[in-house]
Amino acid sequence: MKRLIPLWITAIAGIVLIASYFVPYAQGLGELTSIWFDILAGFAFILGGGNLLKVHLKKVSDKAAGWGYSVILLASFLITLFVGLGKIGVHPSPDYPDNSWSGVYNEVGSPFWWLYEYAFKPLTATMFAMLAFYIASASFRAFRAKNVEAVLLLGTAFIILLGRTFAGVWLTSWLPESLSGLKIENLSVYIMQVFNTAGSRAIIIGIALGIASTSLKVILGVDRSYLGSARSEP
Amino acid sequence: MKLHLFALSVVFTSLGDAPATATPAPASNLIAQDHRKWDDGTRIDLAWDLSADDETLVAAYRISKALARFGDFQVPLKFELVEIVKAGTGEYTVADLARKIRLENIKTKYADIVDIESLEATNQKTFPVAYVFQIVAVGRDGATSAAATTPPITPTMEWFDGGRFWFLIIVVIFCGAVIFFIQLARGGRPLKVRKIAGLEAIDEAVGRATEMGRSCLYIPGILDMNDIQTIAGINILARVAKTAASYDAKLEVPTSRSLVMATARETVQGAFLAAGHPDAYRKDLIYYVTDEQFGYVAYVQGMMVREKPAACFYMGAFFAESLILAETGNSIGAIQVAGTAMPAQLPFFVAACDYTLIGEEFFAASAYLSGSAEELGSLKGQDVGKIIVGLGIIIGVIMLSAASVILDGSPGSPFGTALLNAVEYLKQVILT
Amino acid sequence: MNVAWAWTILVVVVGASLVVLVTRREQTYRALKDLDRRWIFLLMLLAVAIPILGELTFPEKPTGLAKAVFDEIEKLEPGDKVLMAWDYDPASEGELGPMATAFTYHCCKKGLKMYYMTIFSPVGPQMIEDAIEHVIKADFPHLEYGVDYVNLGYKSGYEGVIKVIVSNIRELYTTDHYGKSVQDIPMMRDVRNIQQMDLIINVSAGYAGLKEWVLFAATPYPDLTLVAGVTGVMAPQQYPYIPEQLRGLLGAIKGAAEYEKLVLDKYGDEDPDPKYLKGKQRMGPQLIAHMLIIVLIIVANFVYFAGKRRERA
Amino acid sequence: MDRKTLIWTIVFLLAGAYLVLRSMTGGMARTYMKAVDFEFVNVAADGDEPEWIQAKPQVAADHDPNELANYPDENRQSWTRYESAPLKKYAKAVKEDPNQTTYLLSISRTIGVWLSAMFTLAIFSFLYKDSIFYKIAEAVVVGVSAAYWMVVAFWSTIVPNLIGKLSPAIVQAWAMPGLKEEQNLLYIVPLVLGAMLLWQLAPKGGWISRWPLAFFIGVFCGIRLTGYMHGDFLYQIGNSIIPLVVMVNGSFDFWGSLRAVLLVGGLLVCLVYFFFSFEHKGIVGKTAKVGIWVLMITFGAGFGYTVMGRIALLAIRLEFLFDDWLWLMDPTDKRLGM
Repeated sequence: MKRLIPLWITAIAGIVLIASYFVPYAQGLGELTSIWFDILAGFAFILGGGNLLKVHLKKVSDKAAGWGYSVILLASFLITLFVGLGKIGVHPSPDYPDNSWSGVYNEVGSPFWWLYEYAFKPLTATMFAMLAFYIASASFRAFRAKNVEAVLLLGTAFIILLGRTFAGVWLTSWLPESLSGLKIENLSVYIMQVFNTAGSRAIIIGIALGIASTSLKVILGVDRSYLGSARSEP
Repeated sequence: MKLHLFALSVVFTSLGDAPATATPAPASNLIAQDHRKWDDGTRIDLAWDLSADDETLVAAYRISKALARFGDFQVPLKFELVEIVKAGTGEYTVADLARKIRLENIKTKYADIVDIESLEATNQKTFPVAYVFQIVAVGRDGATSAAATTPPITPTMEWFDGGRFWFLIIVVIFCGAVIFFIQLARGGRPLKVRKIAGLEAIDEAVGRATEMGRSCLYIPGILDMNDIQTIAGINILARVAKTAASYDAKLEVPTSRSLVMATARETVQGAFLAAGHPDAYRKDLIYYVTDEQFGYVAYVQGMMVREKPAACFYMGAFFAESLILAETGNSIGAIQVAGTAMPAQLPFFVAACDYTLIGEEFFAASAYLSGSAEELGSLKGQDVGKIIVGLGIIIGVIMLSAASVILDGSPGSPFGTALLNAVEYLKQVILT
Repeated sequence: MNVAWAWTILVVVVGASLVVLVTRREQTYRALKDLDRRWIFLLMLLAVAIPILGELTFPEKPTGLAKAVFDEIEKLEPGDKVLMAWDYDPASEGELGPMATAFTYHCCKKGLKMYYMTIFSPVGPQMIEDAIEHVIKADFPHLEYGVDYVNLGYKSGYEGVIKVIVSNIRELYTTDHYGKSVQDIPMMRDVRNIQQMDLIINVSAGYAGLKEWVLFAATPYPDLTLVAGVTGVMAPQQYPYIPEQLRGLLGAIKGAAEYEKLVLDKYGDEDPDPKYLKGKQRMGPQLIAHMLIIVLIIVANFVYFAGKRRERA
Repeated sequence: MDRKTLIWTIVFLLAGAYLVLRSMTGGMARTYMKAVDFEFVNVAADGDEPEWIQAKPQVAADHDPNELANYPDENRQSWTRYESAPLKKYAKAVKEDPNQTTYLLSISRTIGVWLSAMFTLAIFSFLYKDSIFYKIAEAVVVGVSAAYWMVVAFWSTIVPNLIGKLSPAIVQAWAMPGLKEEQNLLYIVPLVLGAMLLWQLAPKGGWISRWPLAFFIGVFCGIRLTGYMHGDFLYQIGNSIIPLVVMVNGSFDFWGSLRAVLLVGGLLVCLVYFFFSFEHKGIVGKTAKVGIWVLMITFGAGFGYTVMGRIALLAIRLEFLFDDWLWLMDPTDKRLGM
């Protein structure tokens, strides 16, 4: 029973959505199902926060290694949550000046906005900026022209790297107009439009077929791995 | 078709300038009927006989629509422009119409033209909508003819969207193929799948790690169990674990999700059992690190530098961390085998690893190893999909190329035109 | 221009001498073979920092796809409706911010009605606010909220959101980002679904983003036109959709710089505000860093092959 | 103290002294804001529904400021909002009137700029070595982002789309007075499913959360099956049907034709590589080999574009450090030009 009902739910939800693609009468039903899905996706964010809270509270109470960082994490989590859900420091919307809850949660100048602007934004952006360094060291340590395939990869990468900056324009600016097709900036465009399009198209077709067949198996209840492994079932 | 600018400017100049000299004759026999093809009830087809002056005076036809009724309640007609079409055009499909309108929308938009109270009195929440359409011939100098108007009409919704008929057929063929092959495999018929070259590299890598007396590292991606790439990664883990068990090599699996850890433990334990070394299985080598992407990578990176595993396997869904992992692995001189269906990360694995399972190949490897009827069957079904693509492209391209050569040699050749029409049908009707 | 030449020569000379040294001198070979990667980090830092401080810039020559994006917007008439799907976050702002700014500027100049929304991340509304604050309110103060532009904010559900709004926007978007009922927003009154949009402009950093807009909006409703700006990581995978499902594409900061130039050439002032030149400005460090990467790969390969030769010998 | 530690200590001390000096002399990180006063007057008679008329910053159209000034204080609502303002405007305002109060130095935002600079450096410190600074920054970003997502999901989806549908009256009275929706009790379903999903946090009854998970996955699969088959499969066949013989104005276009042949041929050989029913031997093997080459070129292009993207991400962080924090680039704030 515990397994059967989820299988039916999956099957019905999937079939409704597929049907709504082909049958106009089912479109309204498809919309409603999708909206429920969107709301549930909102709950997933709450679940994510809850899980984080649970894991780190446990870490703190167990005094596990690095529990001090968990305290910092919990503090920043709870402060952000408090100022955000409480709309602390948010002024009313000009349309409803007597309702202090009517303002928007991320109003400029509010503590929630401040946390975004001066903590969230620099931290996430810098995390990703580190990739520029890693890509440099990867270039130095990992890209070896050991066979034909690697030579093709690196050669293409060079053309793109040069062709998508002004360096490419200089390097081949001496080529006459009749050979303009060989200018690096034009070569990079051809590579993108011909080889990259062909290769990417083959990859996305393959992945689309994989996704479609997996979806089909899930809807039909053939593939149940998302329900957890069979042995963990009580 | 979009002639807005041109035709509007014609209309506007006529308003400002001297009175028009020649008024074109109106279009006649304007007919409105529900869209010919099956649709979702948002289209009406219009057809009309061209104005008598179509070839001389008329520049364009202006098509307008107006609401005529909410249910049984008449509404004063207020026409709004739908489109302006070139002279010589005798039909048009008006799209994006409504069949019903909600009372509250009538209240906000049409309160000035209809008596809301009497609508409310019916206790209906929605009202069927009827439209009238009007067509006016616009002369070259801007003069407009008398209008031709249709009686009120409501679009109807069919039970099936005809525009997607061919798509449905292709979906059915593909899904049918997948189900067919799964049943075939379940019935015990062996399905042949080609050898996947990367799989030998796995055995080799484990073997070398054993020789060197160092460990193997296995990363099943950073997504949770609900991602098919993680599942494929776990299937391949089973094989790696089996090889490691038979060679008596140490296998370490740090994971980024607790659920993945639980599944990986079961899988590895099973593999050690199957290889006949259940006692060699060590639970604590398969552990959860953190969900946070960079935190996880930072940990794995540090661990790799300290322990220097001789073989690294990256099998699953990866994002920006792919290059950090591959680069670190390279710097410690490990043999690396990767597999992922993340197109953006493939370059890094391909360049830095000794062997990479690319995209679909990764799933194929997983199916090949798991040997399960479902996976092998769906792989075969996917091959059917690829045959459809290949045949479709080859036939279409040959026909189109032939048509363009024939029509270039002898313009208007009936065979060439027929070919061209066939390709157009293929592209515009079947493949959209 | 001369600065850039000097740079290129410097980088090439250093690279070439390293290559020579590697093959000739055992000591250099050893040093490079076991080079601490923090030295490479430092090189990267300098390659980006110095051009920024020196405000190094280069001329831009727009290519086909950027022109295609520009032309699609040019085709529209004042008052046409444009859906601005701002699917990015601060992490990708370095690449996509300049595009978003240029798109907004272009649409304001054209007098288009702008409908902002986001499905990528809960941080998306903040990106929309940036466009509104820094472009619309700063340079087009006559545009009125609710009449010329509206911020519909974020909805969770990824492609599930697109799936709903292609046929019915009202059921999901009951209010705008600020909690105002859409029924009270003049420009939302006639909008039943996004099929009524004359163009969709998507600025996308990943999932959910451009791929979802292509698959769930532009494909099932071929009348919808879609143009987009995406990060460098995503760009190559979007080419199969061009031009049928996707009319134009700006890839990475180069795409942004090209489009910026097209917009400024037609609509820019004599001395455009620096915020409209961010793409061009970031192409300076880009060039030097690309050269660095190329030199690193070449030097590393020489080290690798020198090592192989030594092994054999 | 060994030599390395000594060098680092000196570097840090020097950098610190430099920063202190620069910030004391007013040369960096300062952030300004503009005060905007809001005032609303209730012009309705006592006991009637309140009718609020804006008095500040602008008086609402068809209202006389003098008339509004007559109302007593209890009929008023007023507050001040602080908008971001560039240094340029502040400098101009101070020059015109040294006693002005519209443009102000924002202490909290200046501290914010310092804090973001510290966070930026803390993350970058990881490039040198994992350290306590990086770990703290990491803890903060995980905590803040998880809470941020929760808050946005709550205010943008749960309140208007769920509570607003189940009980519009509550939402109107509370956070969204402008909401105009009718009650729809069908939305109990997502409420129940949502509650079941949150059950995962409970120690027992893990099976309960499988129902919403099953719904979630079913919808995903339903949407994706048709979506991917249509856009990434069917359309890609149509997109690939192009003439191999390209004629331009009646003459044969060699380069155009070559491009078409390479595009279609490249796609077909890649598909052969991804075909699993045949062994890669003989002609199939050779074709698959060419397929790999095409894929390698694709990956090379992907690598080039990825490099390009990552560098821009670094550029914006350095711009922040040099410009917003250190004011090394143009202290007149021309660059930001907001």
